[in-house]
Amino acid sequence: MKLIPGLVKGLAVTGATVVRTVFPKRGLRTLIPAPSKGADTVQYPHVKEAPPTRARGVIALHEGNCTACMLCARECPDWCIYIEGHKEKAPPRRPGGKPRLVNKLDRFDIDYALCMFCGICVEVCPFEALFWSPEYEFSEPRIADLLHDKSRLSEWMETVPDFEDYETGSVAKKLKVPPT
Amino acid sequence: MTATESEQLRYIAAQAADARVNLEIETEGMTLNIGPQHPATHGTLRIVVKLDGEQVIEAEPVMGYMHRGYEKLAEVRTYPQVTTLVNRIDWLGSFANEVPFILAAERLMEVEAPPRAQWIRTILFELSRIANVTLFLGDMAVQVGAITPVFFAFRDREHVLNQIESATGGRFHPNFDRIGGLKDDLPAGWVAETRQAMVKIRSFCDQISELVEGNEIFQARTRGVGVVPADVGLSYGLSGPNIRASGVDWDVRRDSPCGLVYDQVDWKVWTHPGCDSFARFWVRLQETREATKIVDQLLDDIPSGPTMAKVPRIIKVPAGEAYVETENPLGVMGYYVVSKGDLVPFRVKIRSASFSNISIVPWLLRGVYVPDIITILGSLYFILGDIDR
Amino acid sequence: MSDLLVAQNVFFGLIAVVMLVSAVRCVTTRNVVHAALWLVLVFAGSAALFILLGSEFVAVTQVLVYIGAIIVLFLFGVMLTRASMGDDASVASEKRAMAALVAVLLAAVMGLALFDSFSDTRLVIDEPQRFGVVSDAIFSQYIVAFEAVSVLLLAALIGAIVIARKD
Amino acid sequence: MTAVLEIAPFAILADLAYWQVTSIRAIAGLAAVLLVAGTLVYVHLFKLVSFMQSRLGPMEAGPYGSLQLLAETGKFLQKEDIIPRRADRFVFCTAPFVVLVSTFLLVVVLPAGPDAWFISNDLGIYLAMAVSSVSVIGILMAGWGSASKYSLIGGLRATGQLIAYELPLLLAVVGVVIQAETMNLQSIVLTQAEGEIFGWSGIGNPFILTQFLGFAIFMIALQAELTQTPFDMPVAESELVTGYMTEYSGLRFLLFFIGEFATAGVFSAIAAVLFLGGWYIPGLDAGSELFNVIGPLVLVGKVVLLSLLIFWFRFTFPRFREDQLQKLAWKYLIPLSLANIFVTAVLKVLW
Repeated sequence: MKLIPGLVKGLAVTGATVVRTVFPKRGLRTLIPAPSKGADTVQYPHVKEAPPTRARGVIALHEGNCTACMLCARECPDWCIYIEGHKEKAPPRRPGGKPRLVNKLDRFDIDYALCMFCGICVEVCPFEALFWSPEYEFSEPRIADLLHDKSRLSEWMETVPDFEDYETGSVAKKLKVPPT
Repeated sequence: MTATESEQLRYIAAQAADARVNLEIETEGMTLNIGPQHPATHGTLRIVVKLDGEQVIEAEPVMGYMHRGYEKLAEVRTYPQVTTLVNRIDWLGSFANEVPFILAAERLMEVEAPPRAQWIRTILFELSRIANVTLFLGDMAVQVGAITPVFFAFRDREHVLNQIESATGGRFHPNFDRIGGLKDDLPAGWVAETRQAMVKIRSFCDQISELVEGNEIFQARTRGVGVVPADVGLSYGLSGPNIRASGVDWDVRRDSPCGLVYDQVDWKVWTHPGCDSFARFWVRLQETREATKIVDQLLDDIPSGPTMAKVPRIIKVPAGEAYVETENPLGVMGYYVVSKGDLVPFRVKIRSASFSNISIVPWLLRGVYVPDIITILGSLYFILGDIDR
Repeated sequence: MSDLLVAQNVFFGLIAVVMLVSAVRCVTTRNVVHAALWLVLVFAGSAALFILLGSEFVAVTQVLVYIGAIIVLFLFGVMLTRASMGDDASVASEKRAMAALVAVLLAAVMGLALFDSFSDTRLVIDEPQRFGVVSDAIFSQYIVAFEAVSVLLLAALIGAIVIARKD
Repeated sequence: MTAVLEIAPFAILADLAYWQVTSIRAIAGLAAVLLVAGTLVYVHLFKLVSFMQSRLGPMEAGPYGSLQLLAETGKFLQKEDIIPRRADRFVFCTAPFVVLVSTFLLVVVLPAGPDAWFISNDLGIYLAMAVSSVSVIGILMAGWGSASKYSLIGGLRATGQLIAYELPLLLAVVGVVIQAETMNLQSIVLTQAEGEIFGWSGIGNPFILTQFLGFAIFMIALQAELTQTPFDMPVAESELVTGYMTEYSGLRFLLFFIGEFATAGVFSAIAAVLFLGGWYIPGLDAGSELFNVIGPLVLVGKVVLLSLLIFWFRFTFPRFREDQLQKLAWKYLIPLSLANIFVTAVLKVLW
């Protein structure tokens, strides 16, 4: 036979949670009820969550780096990236050189209604044109609006954070985010 | 199997002895559909039970409402793409789904991840176990009627999910494992934060054990309900905590730790001789505690070095076949990968734990009462994605 | 006083109509559950009549025992054994004559008994009957009958258990 | 103070016609049921439970979410009133009203002050117990009329449970009745107010002290009568999907919802009257006119306190299985309450 019945212990747990939630303060102000501070939840639209830097929120496009090589579109498991481009003559790199042919991006759409946020496109991009931004508030009332076009994707670039430092013992190289 | 049958008869007799409805009175049987839309089925599992009063005569799980054809999909996806897919099989412990597939592919390619990657893999593996099983601890309480524990479970699971997210970038679907290592290294400060999260999880376990495990009503509801004798469980292919709760000391993590570093830490496999729903709850509670210990020990000495072995940029897996299984949160999960040397696997067979775990449901539900159906389903703990794949 | 009497008569009329209609519906409906529910109205009506007679205790007991327990057991039994929704043709089709005969006999016996004892008595209801009076009557004047009924109920209870438990 | 009250509404009340008094009483009864139910929903269901689970509960509607209940009501009123095709329409539609009527009739016996009562006669607690048993019929009607197996099982379980727990509820009250020598709730309050403990009349004699066993049994049986959690097998969300209420939506679900909380409030009030001294608070003269004003508030305070217990249990414990709760009622509660009656009666005669 146990000393304290489990039922009473259970009541104590929930009771203690009430007290901790309503009176979270310590010290002199213990008796001032402040549930908004004591609760573990946050009032979402008023208080925003700060996702970690690596969070895969939305994909940002650094348009200048994109060469329309189609690698991302091909590797995407659900084919939600649409790219169109054309070749264009660009002025030579050095004065007096030959004019170059560069790939110019006409269309770069990501359909977030299809995207499953796996990050393969960002990973396979050989030219550092795609980045993850932790921004997560881009829900839309109409599903068609989830198709982000080139300009919208470029706007996300501003929200891309710098890559964070690595934990001790790592030998990985810290990448750089190009300035927008 | 005769042992199975006799065990079952004995079990039914024990269940029915005290309150069996008089069989001479003609009663109409009733067929009750539990699911596909039902709070106890965690999704779209359907169980057709034939009832005599409140007693189950026959129960048949109907699966496939959520079948997404992963095995077939995997045949037309490259290896990195498959990693994304299999994430979504057991969505609560999703990192753990990637690992056996990656290990099988690594075995075929004959590469081995560097020690640091193995270490981090194991940590994340255990974190996803915690993320999965904490929810079970709350959910089981909800199944038997207590509402509060599940809020605690969601509250404290958040700490673990935050850690998974800040390391992998994905909260639910990390997609962090790569053939030959990991996608990235850990961010700075992650180790210390994870340690704090483990402290929170331990205090959550204490809370649950006071609020639920020690509760007399909970014990009355779960003890002696859904008894799975060890031989029956094994013959039905139960694995993981479900079979350990029947007293079988079998844990793939300890017995064949391929690619993960469980042999480097000091931990214990918990078993319970009870065989009933309470034992399954108890084993999972202990395993959550044990997982926090494993994580803590692993965090202590992560070796330094690279997280990625040398692998070609375009992955072509040489022809061959490999089967790797790991001890996932829900039980033993295995991938049988057959490659013909292509970019895509020729065939992937997924042995998911829940599918085998609920195969015992018809056997187990015969002769129990309606409320016990829910207790048993809750204690077996399945994830629909893991059943239907 | 006369105002009260008029009100009493009006309400008696209302209650009586409700009771009659429900009683008729109770035996004519083809749905067993509906029959039981009509019976609830009949019992409620008789409870109301008892209140008009000033015997609150009997009225409340009527509600507690008949509506709260007996009808509930009826419904319970009906639902446990046959959960057929909607009308059931087999209800109230056989043995109609027998039932009518029993009903007429019962009505005759009860009517006779009532007329015999109350034919020219005028009930004067000044105030509600107090509980004390009822209990005093039960435990002094009618003690033998009360105990006899108790023993009878106990016997019925034991009998029911014996029938129910075959093992 | 009393002079002020003489000219306050109470003096006017005396000159009103019968129908006026009756309508005032009807409105007061509605207010008593609905306001208390609303208070309980807000204080306990929205806030206390949220705090138990370390969250905040509704915060958006009104200051601190206080108008949430109105928003919810509006939502329920707008919802489509779905009636299953094979349901027994009449039975299905009337069932919530039967449950609600039982609740509203309960409130009439409650005294809220020396002169603030609806009816005050010998029926008292006996009437309350009788009327409360009517709700069972409503629940059975809901369960059977919905043409759903979950509802049917829920209805049957509810009935079995309510029958089983009505007995200990009644028997627990008998102890109080023996001690107070009356079934009139007003007199029970006065007995407690004027009673004394071994010659000390400081706090009167709330029956919770002498009838603690009765109080405990009453609260447990009450929990079961209200089908709150340790005993909520009939409405078990995780298995029967709220049992007999499965098929209800919109207004009719709202009625069940109100019924649930109103009954919790009214029954807590009955418990407060029986065991905690009702509208009386120690230190004041029970005959004082003041109690006509603060009496209802005191009673509501006690109701909130007692229902706090109910909801604390509800949101902490898992539920019993059907056979276990029947066992609890028949094997433990009923013998215990009979023993309680026996001991009370013996002591009453000896004293």
